[in-house]
Amino acid sequence: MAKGATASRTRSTRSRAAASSEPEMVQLLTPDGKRIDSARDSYGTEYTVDFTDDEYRGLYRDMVVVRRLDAEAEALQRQGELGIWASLKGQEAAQVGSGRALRPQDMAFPTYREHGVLYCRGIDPIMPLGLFRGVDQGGWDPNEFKFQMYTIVIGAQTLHATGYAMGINKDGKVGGDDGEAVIAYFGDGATSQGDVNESFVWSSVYNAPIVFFCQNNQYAISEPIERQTRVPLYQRANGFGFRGIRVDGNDVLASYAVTRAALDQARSGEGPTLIEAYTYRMGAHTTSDDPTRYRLANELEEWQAKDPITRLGTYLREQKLVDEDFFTTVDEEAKAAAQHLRERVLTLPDPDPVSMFDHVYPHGSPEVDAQREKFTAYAASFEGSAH
Amino acid sequence: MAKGATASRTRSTRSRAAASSEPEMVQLLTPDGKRIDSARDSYGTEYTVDFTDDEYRGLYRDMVVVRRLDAEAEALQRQGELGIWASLKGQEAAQVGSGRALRPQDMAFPTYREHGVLYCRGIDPIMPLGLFRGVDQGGWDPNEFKFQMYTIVIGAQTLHATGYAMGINKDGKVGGDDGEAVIAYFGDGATSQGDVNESFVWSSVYNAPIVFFCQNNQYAISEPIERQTRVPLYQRANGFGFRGIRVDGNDVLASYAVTRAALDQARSGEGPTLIEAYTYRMGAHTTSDDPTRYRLANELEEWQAKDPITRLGTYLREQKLVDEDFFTTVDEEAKAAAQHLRERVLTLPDPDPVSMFDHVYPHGSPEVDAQREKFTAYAASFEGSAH
Amino acid sequence: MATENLTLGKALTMGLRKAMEDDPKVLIMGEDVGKLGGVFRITDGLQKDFGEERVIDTPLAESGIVGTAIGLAIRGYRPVCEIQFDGFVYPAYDQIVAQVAKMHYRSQGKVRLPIVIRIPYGGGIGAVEHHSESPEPYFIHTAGLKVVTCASPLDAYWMTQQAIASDDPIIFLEPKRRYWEKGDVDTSAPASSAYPLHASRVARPGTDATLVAYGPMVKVALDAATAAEEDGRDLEVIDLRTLSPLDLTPVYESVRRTGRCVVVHEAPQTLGTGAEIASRVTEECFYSLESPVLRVTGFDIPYPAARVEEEYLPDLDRVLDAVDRSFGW
Amino acid sequence: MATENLTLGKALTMGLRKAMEDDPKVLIMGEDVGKLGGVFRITDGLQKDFGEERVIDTPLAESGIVGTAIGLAIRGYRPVCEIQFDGFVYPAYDQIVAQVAKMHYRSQGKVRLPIVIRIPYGGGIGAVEHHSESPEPYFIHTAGLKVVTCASPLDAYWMTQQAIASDDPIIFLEPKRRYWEKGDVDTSAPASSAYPLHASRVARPGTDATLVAYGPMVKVALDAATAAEEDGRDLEVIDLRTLSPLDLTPVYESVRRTGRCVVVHEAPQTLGTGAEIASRVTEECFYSLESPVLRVTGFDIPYPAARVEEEYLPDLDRVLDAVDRSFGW
Ligand SMILES: Cc1ncc(C[n+]2csc(CCOP(=O)(O)OP(=O)(O)O)c2C)c(N)n1
Ligand SMILES: Cc1ncc(C[n+]2csc(CCOP(=O)(O)OP(=O)(O)O)c2C)c(N)n1
Ligand SMILES: [Mg+2]
Ligand SMILES: [Mg+2]
Repeated sequence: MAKGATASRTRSTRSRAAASSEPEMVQLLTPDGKRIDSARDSYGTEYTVDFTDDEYRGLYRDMVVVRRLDAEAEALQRQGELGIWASLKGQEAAQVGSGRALRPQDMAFPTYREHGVLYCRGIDPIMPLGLFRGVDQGGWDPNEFKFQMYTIVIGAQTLHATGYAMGINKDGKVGGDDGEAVIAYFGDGATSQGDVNESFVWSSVYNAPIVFFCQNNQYAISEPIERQTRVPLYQRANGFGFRGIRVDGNDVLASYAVTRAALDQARSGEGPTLIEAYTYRMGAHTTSDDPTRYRLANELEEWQAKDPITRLGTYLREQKLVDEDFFTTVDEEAKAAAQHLRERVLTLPDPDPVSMFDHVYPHGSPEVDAQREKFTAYAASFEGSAH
Repeated sequence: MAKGATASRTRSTRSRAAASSEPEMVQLLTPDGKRIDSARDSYGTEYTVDFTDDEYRGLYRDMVVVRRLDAEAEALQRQGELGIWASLKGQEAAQVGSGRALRPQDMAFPTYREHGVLYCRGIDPIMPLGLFRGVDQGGWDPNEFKFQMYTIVIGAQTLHATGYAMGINKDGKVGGDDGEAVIAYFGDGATSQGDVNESFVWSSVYNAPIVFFCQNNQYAISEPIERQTRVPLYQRANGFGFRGIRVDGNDVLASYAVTRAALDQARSGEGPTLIEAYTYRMGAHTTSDDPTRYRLANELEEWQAKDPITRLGTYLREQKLVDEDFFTTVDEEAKAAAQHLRERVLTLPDPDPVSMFDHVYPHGSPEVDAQREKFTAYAASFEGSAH
Repeated sequence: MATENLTLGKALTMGLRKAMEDDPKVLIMGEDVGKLGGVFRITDGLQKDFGEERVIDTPLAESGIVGTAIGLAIRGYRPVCEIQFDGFVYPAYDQIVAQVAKMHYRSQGKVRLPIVIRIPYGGGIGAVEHHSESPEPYFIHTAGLKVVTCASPLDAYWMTQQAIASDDPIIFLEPKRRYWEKGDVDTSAPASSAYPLHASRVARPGTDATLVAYGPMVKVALDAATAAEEDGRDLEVIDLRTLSPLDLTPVYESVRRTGRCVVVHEAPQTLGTGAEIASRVTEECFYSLESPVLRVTGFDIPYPAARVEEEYLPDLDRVLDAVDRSFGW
Repeated sequence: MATENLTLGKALTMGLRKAMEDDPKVLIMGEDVGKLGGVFRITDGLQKDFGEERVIDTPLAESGIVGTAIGLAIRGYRPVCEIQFDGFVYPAYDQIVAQVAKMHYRSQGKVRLPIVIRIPYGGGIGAVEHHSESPEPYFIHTAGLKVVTCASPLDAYWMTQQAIASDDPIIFLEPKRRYWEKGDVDTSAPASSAYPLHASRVARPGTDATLVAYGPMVKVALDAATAAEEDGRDLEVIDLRTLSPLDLTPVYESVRRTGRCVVVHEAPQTLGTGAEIASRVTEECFYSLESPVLRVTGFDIPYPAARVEEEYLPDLDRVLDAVDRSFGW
């Protein structure tokens, strides 16, 4: 999908949006499935996509599969197979759009909700379930897949991403199409954390090749966005000296185009960009959450009308890029993937307790070794007993 | 000096300064002592001052005294009477201007360098010397003088200031001239700390009556401002949803006017402002520092031409607000104050060692009491001995 | 008389409510403490009844929560901060150990910060990483902070109110795995009837060995004592309640009688709370000890994946094993 | 043969320089480490010789320093972070204890973070608040971190290089009051000749009692041992060097001979390093101890004003007093 998007920079005649008025949002596909040829951000950069039919269908397939896997994980949690699950429902376009915009050499730093990006990186979707089941903290190799570990401590990964991007500069790996870039994911709530703001300072000062991808899903657990900011989040970037852009996060085409352009600017030495993907968390924060306590049903309905999958489906249908069989096939594919996931989760083995002493240090530690030994002896003392 | 400044808001025809061009700076007195009638910030607010002759002379006197006291403290450090000293030299206008702009009911949260503001708050200038001599951590009553303790941990006080300002809102003490406001001081380096950025988030979200007064003295110890930001610091505020203004920090009139206006906006419920006082640290970071390692002499010379005291002196002289005797008198006053300071520093008693166990907890602690008792007995065992 | 059978969580809620009724300066602040009532519902209903000015949903940043609480305290308020989970207290570490802990000392008593920082802590709930930690040793080591923890609904109810009424800055640790366990609380009793905040308590008298525990481990220790009866051993269990200052007088008194002592906690062993207790008990009871003070604790590893946490956490068997070792020394 | 008489500070500089020469992936980062060479000049000259890409003046934020070091380490670099003073490490606390310490464990060994965090620590230099602290207990308690400290120029030179060469994340504590003290270092000796990083060492053999110290207190302990000779007491002094993992085997061996043990450190007593040492020594040497392990430490108060720090810090007299108490038990 390498040639999918083009972005050209021309000074816009439109002036920069004032802080108080409703900000502009880059959009290439309206909620009712209409294509917008191209859109500009407030810096005058113009975005469009130029996908093949197959690519359009691929994006649709990705989103459907990702949503279906997510639903399966949620069901598995309800059935006691997972301890907890953080659903991405509603954020498929932001995640698939940005995830597919990454080039193979790019590195991603996710939160705990980036199952869609993980999928785009080619990681087996069973992987994150280990964390939520409680058998490990996520089993993929972060460097092999260029997708780092999930980070639960809000905002911490943005500094790691920044450091990694500084390393790209040091390695001379910016400039040209084979330059490398980094994408750091975080939520609207995370923008209040010191770490996230420090990562803005660092990235700006060192001109790091990084894209900050903030999924503003309107909530941090129960807290609406007004608890984190009184101006649109994308504007935060300007004060730190780099570009901030709001994109329709329920529009997979715009999410792709803006992310691709920002990554390419980063890899060519033009420094960081903050992308605010304006979207909505359709489900609960996690399966432990009860959103009825803090939001009204009609809000969800409003956003359902902007559903990222439906709108691409409408477009495909109206453009006659697909026939009805296509939807059936995709749904079946998704269902099969979900079924496959379910089967494997049930057989995920519990870790051997003694393995909890492994990997505390690369070079080991006599203290840990001694505790492991005692534990083993102690455990052995129960063997054969009723314990 | 309550009626000293007026600020009126009218939409400026000038458009907001672009991030890349050299920003505008509010100035009412040029480096060569010329008055500018009024100046506008990029929001269109117009600033001027309307001081009586006495008030002009008072500001001059403040700055001279403050600089002289500072020099005395530095000398005392060289002579071994203080452990260290952080000089404010060069920042007198920013500190006296903002310090005098505070109304009696306003609360200040300083760093370790706000000796000029401390002076304006009516605190005995001997007070901070206790901290630098090592006999206490600063002896004034922070609530009595509405000037909190010096804070050495960079940025920490900005959150305290924000919380205090939230409390003003809760107490219903905003609105009208008797409303209260808060001023938080910090340096250019501090803007990189997470805490400072979190204080921006909080202040904005809760519309706290606070003025962030950043003295950009161009350095954080040895690091020039480019290590903290690639755009002017005052622009940081916009991204958090409040006003940011750069003022000539070597111009006591503009520093006064802008601070007074921002405080009054805060107290009347218009929320926070970030003021970047553009100034220069003429001396070393502290007496432990050696600036010759990291900056060139000609830079200092450049800034000496913008000296805050000289320019006000020129103005007073040219406006015939004073005769030459005035300068002699002020110098003598300052010298006497310095002499008085010196005498008292020399007699500052060392604390009684056993007092180190006091005030650990408001309600005390049996553990500390036990250690105090043991210590007292132990110390007594040496009495009369050579120890 | 209004004795109710309450969960520990509910008792905390009622204690907070009572404190807010008693003093209009008391504020609740933290992430999701408002409409949601906190992820554990401990502040449930408080915003509805006391308003958004007193029950404050804050931006998502722990340093900001504690840092602004300091300013509010300087302004005369009594903030009660909620840290959502143990593992998320570290971003606030500077504000807690370098600011909250020191302000009274630095100001020579001129500035008081009556702040309570509530932290649900400990494991055993099958959670993902960062949600099961026991950070108390970090705070116990920090001079200027007081640290308490409750093990029963009754203590939850009273200690909450006492901590909020105290002018000392207090880290209030809530044993989250016990939130749903029940006990009787007489909510009509006068405050004067409550056991003192900074005092430990004999939870079960015994003669043969002394078990020292706190928070979530008190139940484990009590269960172990019950099980030990079968072996003919009569164990004394002491619930510490206050971790800073430690109130070890009842422990010394006990160990002088029993000659044996086992300390139980979830935090890792190295410089865990047990290290201090063992050191002091050994110094105070040197000639009474029949065997060294033994520690049953979390291991010196990061908190492991939930599916093995039962093996990580001290349980009845590990406590009894230590008691056996103590007797076999 | 290139034996030089170096200050501890200079030995650190030379150790860092050597590490940078040996491995182009080694980076230095922190506040003022460039042109200024750090406020203690430990990185003096390094930026000049290795350039701004390898010796990085960072923005002023400790969480940022450690957080970006993590990313650089993931990228294959070996960052050496300087925290300017002990009291300024707390803003980086989350990145250190929740990120650096756990990454290898969480990733089941897939992610290594060969990061060294240098912290000048301890008192005795007449500084203002936050400049004289001993935060090591916080890090020793944290599983996943290793913690070392040097007491001599020789150790400063080698331990720096060993720590940087290690793939473990290491907190490297520099006894700032000893920066100006001198000792011989043979900088031409092969790395293989260096004493191992994670091993304690008998600094002075003796027979009557065991003094355990580290970092700035080793000199105090050695001076006390010299002074004790006058009283006819022959004290053994052990320099711990490694605080996590602790290497207490030489301590056990010593205490089994002497029967008496005194631990000395500057950090406050409660849950200070001495608590762990006392607990382990008591458990390991129970029947050899003639008296309990005694602790000579900072008090359980915030670090006091400089003019009384001499009374706060353990000194020769307080150590000898403890030795007396040990003998008089
Ligand atoms: C430092 C920290 N504090 C608190 C939490 C608890 N917590 C987990 S998710 C969350 C809300 C995050 O909101 P946002 O950044 O908007 O991301 P979203 O969950 O909406 O994707 C909170 C408060 C945490 N994980 N880390
Ligand atoms: C958290 C923290 N880190 C480091 C330091 C050491 N330090 C003291 S002053 C200073 C530079 C501050 O620069 P700036 O904010 O510009 O204020 P200035 O000293 O120039 O007035 C540094 C790094 C500190 N005091 N606190
Ligand atoms: Mg969100
Ligand atoms: Mg500065």
